Amino acid sequence: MGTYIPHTDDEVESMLAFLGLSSVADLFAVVPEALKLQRRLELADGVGEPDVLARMEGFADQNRARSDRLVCFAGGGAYDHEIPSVTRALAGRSEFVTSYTPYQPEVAQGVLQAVFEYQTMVARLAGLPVANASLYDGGSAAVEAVNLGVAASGRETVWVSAGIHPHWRQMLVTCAAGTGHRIETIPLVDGVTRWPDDDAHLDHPPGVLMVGYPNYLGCIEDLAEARAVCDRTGALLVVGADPVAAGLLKSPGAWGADVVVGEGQVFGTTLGFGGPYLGLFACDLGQVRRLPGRLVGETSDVDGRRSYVTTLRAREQDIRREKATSNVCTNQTLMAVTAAVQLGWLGTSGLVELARRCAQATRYARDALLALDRVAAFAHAPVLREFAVRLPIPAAVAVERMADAGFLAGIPLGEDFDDGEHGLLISVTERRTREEIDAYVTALDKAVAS
Amino acid sequence: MGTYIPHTDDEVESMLAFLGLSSVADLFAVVPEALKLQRRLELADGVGEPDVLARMEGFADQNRARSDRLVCFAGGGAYDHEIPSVTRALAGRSEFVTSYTPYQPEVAQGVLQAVFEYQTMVARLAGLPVANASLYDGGSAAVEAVNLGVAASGRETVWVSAGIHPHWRQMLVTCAAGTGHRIETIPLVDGVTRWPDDDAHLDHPPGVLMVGYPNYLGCIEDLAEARAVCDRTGALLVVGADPVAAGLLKSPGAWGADVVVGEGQVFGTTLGFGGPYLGLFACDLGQVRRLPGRLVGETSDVDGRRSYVTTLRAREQDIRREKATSNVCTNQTLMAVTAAVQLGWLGTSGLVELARRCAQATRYARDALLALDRVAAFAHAPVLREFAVRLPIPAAVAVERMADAGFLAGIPLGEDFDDGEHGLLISVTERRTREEIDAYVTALDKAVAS
Amino acid sequence: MTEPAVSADGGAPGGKANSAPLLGRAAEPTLFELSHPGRRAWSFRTSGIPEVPIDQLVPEGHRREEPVPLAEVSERDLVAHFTRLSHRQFSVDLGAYPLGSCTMKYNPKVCDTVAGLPGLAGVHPGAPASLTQGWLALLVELEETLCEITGMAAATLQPAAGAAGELTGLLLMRAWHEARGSVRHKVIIPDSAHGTNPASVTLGGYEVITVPSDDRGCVDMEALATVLDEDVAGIMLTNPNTLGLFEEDIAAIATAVHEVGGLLYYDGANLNAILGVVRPGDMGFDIVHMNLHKTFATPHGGGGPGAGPVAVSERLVPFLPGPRAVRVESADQSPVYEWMTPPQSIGRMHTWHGNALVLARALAYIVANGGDGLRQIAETAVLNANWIRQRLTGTYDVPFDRPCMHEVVLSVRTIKQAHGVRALDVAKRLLEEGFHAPTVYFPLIVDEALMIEPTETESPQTLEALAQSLERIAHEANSHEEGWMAEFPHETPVRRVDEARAARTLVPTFDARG
Amino acid sequence: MTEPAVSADGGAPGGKANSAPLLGRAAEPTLFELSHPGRRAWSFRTSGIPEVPIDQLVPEGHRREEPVPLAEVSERDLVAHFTRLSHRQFSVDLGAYPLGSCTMKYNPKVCDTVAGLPGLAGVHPGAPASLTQGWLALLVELEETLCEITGMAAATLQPAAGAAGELTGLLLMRAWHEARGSVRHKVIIPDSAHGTNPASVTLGGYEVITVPSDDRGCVDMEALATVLDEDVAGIMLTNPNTLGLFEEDIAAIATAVHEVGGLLYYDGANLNAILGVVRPGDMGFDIVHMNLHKTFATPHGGGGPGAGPVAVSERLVPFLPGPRAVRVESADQSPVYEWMTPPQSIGRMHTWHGNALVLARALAYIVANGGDGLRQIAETAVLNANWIRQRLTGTYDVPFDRPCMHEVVLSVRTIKQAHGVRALDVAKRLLEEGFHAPTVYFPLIVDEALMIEPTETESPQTLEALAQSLERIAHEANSHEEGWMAEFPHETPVRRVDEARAARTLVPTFDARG
Ligand SMILES: Cc1ncc(COP(=O)(O)O)c(C=O)c1O
Ligand SMILES: Cc1ncc(COP(=O)(O)O)c(C=O)c1O
Repeated sequence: MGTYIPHTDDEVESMLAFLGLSSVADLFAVVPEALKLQRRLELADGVGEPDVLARMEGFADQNRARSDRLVCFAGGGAYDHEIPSVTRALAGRSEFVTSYTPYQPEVAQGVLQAVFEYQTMVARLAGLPVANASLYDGGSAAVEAVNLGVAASGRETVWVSAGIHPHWRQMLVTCAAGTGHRIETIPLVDGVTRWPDDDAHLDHPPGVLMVGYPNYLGCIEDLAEARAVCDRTGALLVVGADPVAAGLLKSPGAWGADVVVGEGQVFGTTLGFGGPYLGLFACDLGQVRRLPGRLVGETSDVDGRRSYVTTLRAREQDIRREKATSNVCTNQTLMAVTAAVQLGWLGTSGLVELARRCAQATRYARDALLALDRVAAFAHAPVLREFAVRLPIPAAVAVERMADAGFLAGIPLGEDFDDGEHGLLISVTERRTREEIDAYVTALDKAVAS
Repeated sequence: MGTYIPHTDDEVESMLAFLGLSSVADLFAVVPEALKLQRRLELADGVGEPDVLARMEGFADQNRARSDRLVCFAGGGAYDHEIPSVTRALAGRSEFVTSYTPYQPEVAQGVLQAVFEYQTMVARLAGLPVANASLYDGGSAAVEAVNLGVAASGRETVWVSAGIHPHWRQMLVTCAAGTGHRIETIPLVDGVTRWPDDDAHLDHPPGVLMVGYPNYLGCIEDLAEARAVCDRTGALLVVGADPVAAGLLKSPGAWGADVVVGEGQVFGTTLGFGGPYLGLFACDLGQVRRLPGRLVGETSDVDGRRSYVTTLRAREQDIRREKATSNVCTNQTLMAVTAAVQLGWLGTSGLVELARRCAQATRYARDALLALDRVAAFAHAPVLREFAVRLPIPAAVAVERMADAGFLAGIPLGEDFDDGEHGLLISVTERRTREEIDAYVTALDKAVAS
Repeated sequence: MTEPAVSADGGAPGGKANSAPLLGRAAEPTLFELSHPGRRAWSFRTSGIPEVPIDQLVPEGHRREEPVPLAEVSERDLVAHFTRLSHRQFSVDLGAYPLGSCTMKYNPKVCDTVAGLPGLAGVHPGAPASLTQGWLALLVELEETLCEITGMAAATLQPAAGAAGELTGLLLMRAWHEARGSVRHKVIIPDSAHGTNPASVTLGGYEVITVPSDDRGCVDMEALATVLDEDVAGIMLTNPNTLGLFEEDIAAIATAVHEVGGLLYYDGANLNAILGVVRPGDMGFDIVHMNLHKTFATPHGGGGPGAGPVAVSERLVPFLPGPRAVRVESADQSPVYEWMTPPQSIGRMHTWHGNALVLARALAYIVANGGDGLRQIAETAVLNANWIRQRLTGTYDVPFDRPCMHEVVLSVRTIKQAHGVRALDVAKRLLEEGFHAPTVYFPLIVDEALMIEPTETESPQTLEALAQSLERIAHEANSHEEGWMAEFPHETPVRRVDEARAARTLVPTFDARG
Repeated sequence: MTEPAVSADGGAPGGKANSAPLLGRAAEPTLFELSHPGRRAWSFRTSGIPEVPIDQLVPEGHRREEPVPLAEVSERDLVAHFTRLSHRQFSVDLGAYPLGSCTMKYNPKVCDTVAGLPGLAGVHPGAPASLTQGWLALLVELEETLCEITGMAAATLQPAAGAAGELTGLLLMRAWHEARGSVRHKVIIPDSAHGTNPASVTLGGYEVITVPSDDRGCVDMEALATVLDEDVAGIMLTNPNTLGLFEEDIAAIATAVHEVGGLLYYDGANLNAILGVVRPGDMGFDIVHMNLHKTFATPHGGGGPGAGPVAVSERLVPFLPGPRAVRVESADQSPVYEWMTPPQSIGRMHTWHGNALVLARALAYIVANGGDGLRQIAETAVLNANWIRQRLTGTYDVPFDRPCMHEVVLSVRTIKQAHGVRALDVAKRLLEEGFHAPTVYFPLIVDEALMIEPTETESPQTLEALAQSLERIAHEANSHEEGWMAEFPHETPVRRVDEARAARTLVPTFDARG
C-alpha cells in the first residue's frame, strides 16, 4: 500500500501514550458510535507506485483519442498548441506546484510575482488595465463576467450571442437559476450575431451583452456593432475572446469591451480532457472592486524593497462573506504561472507568429475542404484558426470514421446549432503540417462518401 | 533554427563597434586564412524544437528493444529495476543538472552534501570506509581499481577472474596497453573462479586479484578463497560487486576486499542504452591518497557551520598533473546524486526487499526454465538475480525469436565463454511478475523448439 | 555599444542571478525588465504550408497594427527568471506547511507522473465517448470510490474547486425544492463557517442565516431550533468544523433540519479527518462536496487547480449536472461507458468535465492508499493534531479544550494581552523558523486564532520541531520588549510587506507602475 | 512519547525546513540524521511470485546478518531533503556561470525531453543491433556530424568524458606507432595545458615533455624545435589554448611534428570557439576529442556525466575502439546498421557504447542549431569574450593583450600587489554578486588568473552586469583596507570553508565523523 504516512507503530504508540489514549480508535471517541462506519471501506487494498501506474496506464491505453495516436483537428475551446519543454520544466517546478495561495507574501514572492506578470500579460492581450489571478476555466469566467456586469449595470437581463461556446451558455443558464439573471440568446446569421436592431422599447433592456471574438464557429464578429448596441442600451460589453487571436486581431479593449474573458488553456496547458484549464478575466479599472477571484498588486516591504501581495482582499469571501461578489477561493494559479511562462516564451513576436501560422494553416485546410464536392461551408464570415463545414452525413459518424484513418476530425456542432447534426467544427493549429492536412482532406473526402 | 543565442543583430553590431571591428568575421582575424573552412558546414539547417523532437522520436521509434515494447529479461551489467517518480523528480532538479563540479563550495553545498551522502552509502554497501564521488561506469572503475592495486602492491600482474564482465575485461586489456600491466584471466569452472592453487613459485606473482560478486554468470563466488589467495600472494583483492546483492549477501569488505567496484546504474539510472551509468568505487583508508576521482569531505566554514568540500585535491590531475594517480575530471556526479536519492528511497529495508524480490523471481524463473526439456543449466553455483542457461539453438537466434513474442530474452554469452554461443544470460528483477515469467517460459520453450 | 538601461532595482538588467536567494536577497526583475526588443525563445514546427498574404487572412479593420507587447527574452533568461522566482517561494516540498483548513499534505510524485501520461494529458475533451473510454472509465471509478467514502449515491465531478462544489450543491438544493413545488429562501450556516459558504449561499439565491457556536465550539442547538422553519432550504456544515471539532450533535441536527423539509450540505474541506471512520451520508447529509486537492493530495499549485466533486443521496441524483460518465453493459458484457445527462439536471458547472487531470491524480492517490490506507490517513492526521494540541496547551490558549480532529485552533490572546504580540506576529516569526505559518484569524469566532493542521504526512520529529519553534516564540514573546517580534521576519526574501499601500495605490500590472 | 533526539545542528531533526535558504541559512541535516528506524518510502510491483524460504535462496555463510544501514525516511522527508539541498546549489539555470574552460552555456530544455524519451532511455544496451536500429542510426549520424565539424574521417563515441577521450587518443597514437613498428616514449604538451593532459599521457605509457609558452601565450616554437625528435609520439594541444588564444603557428607546428613522425592530438575542450570557422583536421590534427558536455550543451550535472568522443584522420580509423555502429546497405537499399569492430582496434573504452543519452542530447542540440547555427555559436562566444576583455582592460591585468577567442584570462596581480586582494578573493566576492566565479589559478602559467568564459548564451545585458560587478569589486579592492575582501562571501549558504581542515582531518563519510 501507499507509504506516505511516516509514523512507525512505535511512534504511534508513544504519541497515544502522551495523549493518555490506549488506541487509535480512542481518537474518535467524540464521534457517536451509531454514526461510525462499522466496516472497512469497500475499496481495494492499497498498492505500490508501480501498480498504481499500471492501473492508470490501463485507463490511458483505452483512450483512442490521445494526441499521440490521432492527429488533432478538434478545437471548440480546447486546442492542440505547441507546449515547449521549457514551459513544462518551469511551470512544473515543485515550488510552484506544491505551495498554496500566497497568504504569507514574505515566503511567496515567487508565485506572487509570476501572477503579477501573468496579470500584466493578460491585461495587455485584452487591451484592458486589469486582470485577475485566474478563474476555473473560460466558462466560469463568463459566469463571473455576467455577475459583474449585472451588478455594475443594475439590470438582470443578459444578451448572449449564440456564437458563445454552447457549454459556456449552459453554465450561464445553470448559474442563473441561483442569481435570477435573465439569459437571452441572440441568434447567429451566417456565422455572426444578429443583434436586435430595435431595442428602444424593451421590457427588459440588457445589462450585459456577451459576444465571442472569434466566436464558437471561428467567425470574426463585428465588435463595433456590439459596442454600438451597448452604447444604445446602456449594457456592459463582455467579450469572450480567443487570446491567441490577439496575435492578429485588435484587442477587445480597443473595440470598447468592458470585460474580457477567455480560455487560457491555449497558453501552455495540455488538452487534459478539459481540465485543469484557465479562466482569463480582464476588466476596466472602474470595475476592479467587483473583480472576482484574486488580484496581486505591487507594493514594498518594510525595507522598501519591491514586493507583491494579494490585494483588495475586501472583495473576497473570507472578508465579505455573504456580501462577496464571488465565491472563488482556490482558482487555477498553476495554470496562470504556466501561461506566464508560455507567454514569456512566445514573446511579442511569437504570439504574432503563432496566430499567423494558425490562420495560414486554417486557410489552407478550409480551401482544400471546401473544394471537395461533398463538403460545404457552414458559414461565410472570415475565420482565424477554426471553421465549420456542412457534411453530407452526420458529423458524429464522420468523426468515428476519421478516427479509423488516424484523425480526431473535429467537434460535431450538434443540436446547439441549426442543422448542427451535419456541421463539423474543425480547428487547425500551428502544429499541423501540410502533409497532415492533405491526408486529412483525402480521408474526410472518403469518410463522407458513403 | 535553434534560438539559444540571445543577441539581436543590433546588439552584435554595437558590440563589434565597441571592439573597433566591422564584422563578425574580423573576430577570427587571428586564424590563418589558409586554415579557415571556406564553406559552410555540410549539416542540415537548424530547426525548431518540435522538429528536433520529431527527429529524435524517429530514432526512438526504430528501437524495438524499448522496455515499453519488450519485457526485459536482459541483465549482464544493466538492469531493469524500479525507478520511482520521486527519484526522477529530485535528481532531475535543475540545480543538480545544470551546475558543474563544486569548485566554489560556498554555492555548491547542495551537490557536495548529496555526494557526501552518496559516498557514505556506497561505503556502507561495500563494507569499506571510503568511497569516491563516482567514476564513469563499472568498467572504468575496474580499470582504476587495477591501477590503484598495481601502484599499491608494486606488482604489475593482475589476475582477473573470467567471471568479471567481459567488457570490463576488454577495458582492462585496452588500458593495460598504456600502463603496461599484465592482465591474466583466471578461468571459471562450473560458474565460479578456479584460482591457481599452486602459486608459490610464480614468475609474476599477482599484485591484484579481481573477482565478481556475484559474477557475470550470476554465480556467487567464494570470496574467502579469493582472500586466501591474496593473503598467500600479497595481492590486493578487488571485488566487482553487484551492489543490489548487498541486500542479502555479506559486504565484500566483510570478506576482506581491499577495493570494491561496481556498476551503480541499478540505483535509479535508466537503461539508457548503456550510459550515462555510474562507476562505484570504495576502498580502504590506507589507499585514500591513491583514490581516483573526486572525494567530498566534511569540514566547517569560517563561522563554524558544517560544510562540505572536495578534498585531498592533491591527488587530482589539476594539481599533480603527470604524477596524478588518475586522469578523471568530469565524472558522473548526477548519477551519484541519483543513486543517493534512490538509496534514500530504498532505505535499509528497501534494499533487502529489492534483493529478496529479485532472488525470488530469479529462483522461480530458473526453476521453470530448467524444467523445460530443451533448456539446461549453464552452471550450478548458487545465483541471485541472474543465471545462464544452455539452449539447443544459438542464443542470438533465440533472442530474435523471443522479440517477436514480446520479450528481450537475455544476453547471449557469446565467444567470451566456452560453448557461449548456446548460452543465454537471463536476469529477473523485482519488476517481473509471475505472469510475465510464465509467458516468457512458454515463449522460450516454443522459440527453441525448432 | 549603447549602455543597456539600468533597471529599477539598480544594476544592469539581464541574466544576473541577483535574486537567487542563496546569493542575497535582491529583488528579481520582472520579465518585462529583462526584455530586449527582438529577442526570442519560441520555435514552431516546420509545416510546409503555402501561405497567403496577411491582408487576405485577416479582414482589414480587424487587424491590429502593433503586436501585443509581451516580454522579449531568450529561453536562457526565461529559465533563469522563473527558476529564481521559484527560489523565492516556500512550498510543501521545502518544509512543513501547517496551514489549517488547507490540508497541505505531501503530494506523492507518482501523481505527477499520472497527470503527465500522454494517454490522459493528450486527450481532447470534445472527443466522443467511443474514443475516450479510458477517461470515462476513470471518472466512473472515481465517482464510485468517492461515493463509498462519503456514503452517498452518486456524484458530479464537474466542480473545479470546493467553492464551485458549494454552489453546485446549493443549486441542487434549489432544484430539488423547486421540483417538489416548494419555494424556500434561507440557508443556515454556523458562524464558524468558511467564507465561501455564505458567498455560495448568496450566489445560490438564498439568504444566509447564521447560527452561533456554543461554548463547546459546536452549533448551538437552541439557536438552531429558533431559526429552523419551513422557509429553510437547508444547512451547510463542515464536520469536523473549522475549529477542528466534531459536531457531536450532528444526528440531532440532521433530524431537525429534515423535519422542516430542509437538506443538509456537507462542506468536505475537512474530510481528511474522518476517512473510513464516519461518512457524511451516514451522518444524515444529503449533499457533500469534497476538496480533492486537500484530502486526496493533489497539489495546490500556488492557489489551484483543485477539484470539488459533489456527491448526493439517492433523491438528488436526478438533478446532478450533466453530462455524467456512466457504465452501461455492452453486448459482450464488457463494460462500456457513455455520457448521460440526468433527467432533471441543473445543467453544467464546468466547460468540460471538471479538472480532469486533478481527478486522475486523486484516483491514483486513492488506489495507492486503498481503503484501509485512507482510514489510517484520518487516524494519523487526528493523532498529529491532538499531539500538537496537547503539547502546546499551556503555551498558547486552547479556546476549546477538548480532543480535536485533524486540526487545532489555538489563540494568542493571553500573550497579546500581556505583551502585545499578535497571531500575525507569531506567524511571521514562524516563517523564519523554516515553517510555513498556520492559518491566522480564522475561524472568525476565535480571537487571535492560530489554526494548525499538521496533516498525516508530517513525522513526529517534524511535529517536535514545530512545537519547539512555537514554544520558543512564546518564550520570546514573554521575554522581549513589545515590538521586537513585530520586526520579524528578517531573513525571508522580502520582509513584512505593506498591504495597505498595495490596496491604496493599486498596481495590478507592470503598466500601472508609477 | 520519547523525545526525539536533537540533531547535531540543534533543533529537532525531521522535516523542518530549516535549510530552505529563503528562510535563513541553517545547515541541512544529512539524510542519516533525518532517518528514523522503521520508516520507509519504497514500494514495488505486486509480482504474485510464489516464494521460497530465504535460507533456500542464499547460501548460508554468504547471507548477511544485518541489513546494510541506509537512511530510513518517508518519501515526504526524502523530497524535502533533496529539494532543500537543491536550494543550496548555484546552477546555470539560476544565473551566469562564466567558469573558464568549462563552457557553462545554457542547456536547452528540449534536450532533457530527448534524454527522457522512452524509446531511447528504455533501451537495454545488450540488445542486439536488429532490435536497436534507432540507436545505431543515431550514433552513426552523430559520428558523421562530429566528423564534419572537426574535419576528421571517423570517430569513436565510447569515451565518457574529455579525459577518457584523451586516454583513448593516446592509446590510438601508441597503437598506430606500434603497428608501424615504431617505439616512441614521449608526448609533448604545452605548459598551459589542462591537468588531464599530462595525467592521460602518463596513463598512455608516455613520458610528458612540457614546452613553455612564449610571451604571446602560444607554444614557443624554438623550444618546441629543441624537444622534437624521433622519440616523440606526438603532441597534445588545445586550440584556442587554455589562455583563450589561437595558436597561429599551428600549421608550422603540425608540419614539424609530422616531420619527426609524430601525431597531433587536439584537446577539444575549446571547440566552442571555432565551430564552423576552422577545423582541427584542417589544422593538421590527427586525433581530436570533443567535450560534448561543453560544446554541445549537454548539462554538466554537478560534475558529470559528459561525453568525450574521439575523431581521427583516415590512417587511424582501423585502430578505433570497438564495437562501432556502422551503416551498411540492405537488400532493399534502406540503410541498416550494424556493430563493427575495426581490424586493429585498440579495444574497448566503455562498458557499453559510451554515455549514450548524453550523445543523444548532443545530436538534438546540433540538429536544433544546424550548420550555420553552430558557426554563429562560435562567433557569439568569441564576441562575448572579447567584449568582456575590452571592457575590463584597465580594471584588471590582461596578461596577453591580444584578441582572444571564446574566453579570456585576466589577472589580479596588480591589485594583489597593491592591496593584497587575490584572485580567490575576487571569485568569492563575485559569488555574492549573484554570479558564479570564473576559473581561478588556471592556467598555471598566469599569476592570479581569472579565466572568464561567458559563452554565447549570455546576453549583452548579462555581460554588462558581470562587468559592472567586476569593476565594483576592483574598486572595492582599491578602496577598502586589506582583509575586507577576504571576509566575503557573507550571504551564501555557507561562508568560506576550511579546505585545509577537510584534508587534514578527513571525514569522507557520515560514519567517519568525530
Ligand atoms: C472549510 C472550507 N470550506 C470551503 C473551502 C473552499 O474550497 P476551495 O478553496 O477549493 O474553493 C475551503 C478552502 O479553503 C475551506 O477550508
Ligand atoms: C582544456 C581541457 N582539457 C580537458 C578537459 C577534461 O575534460 P573532462 O572534464 O570532460 O574529462 C577539460 C575539462 O575541464 C579542459 O578544460
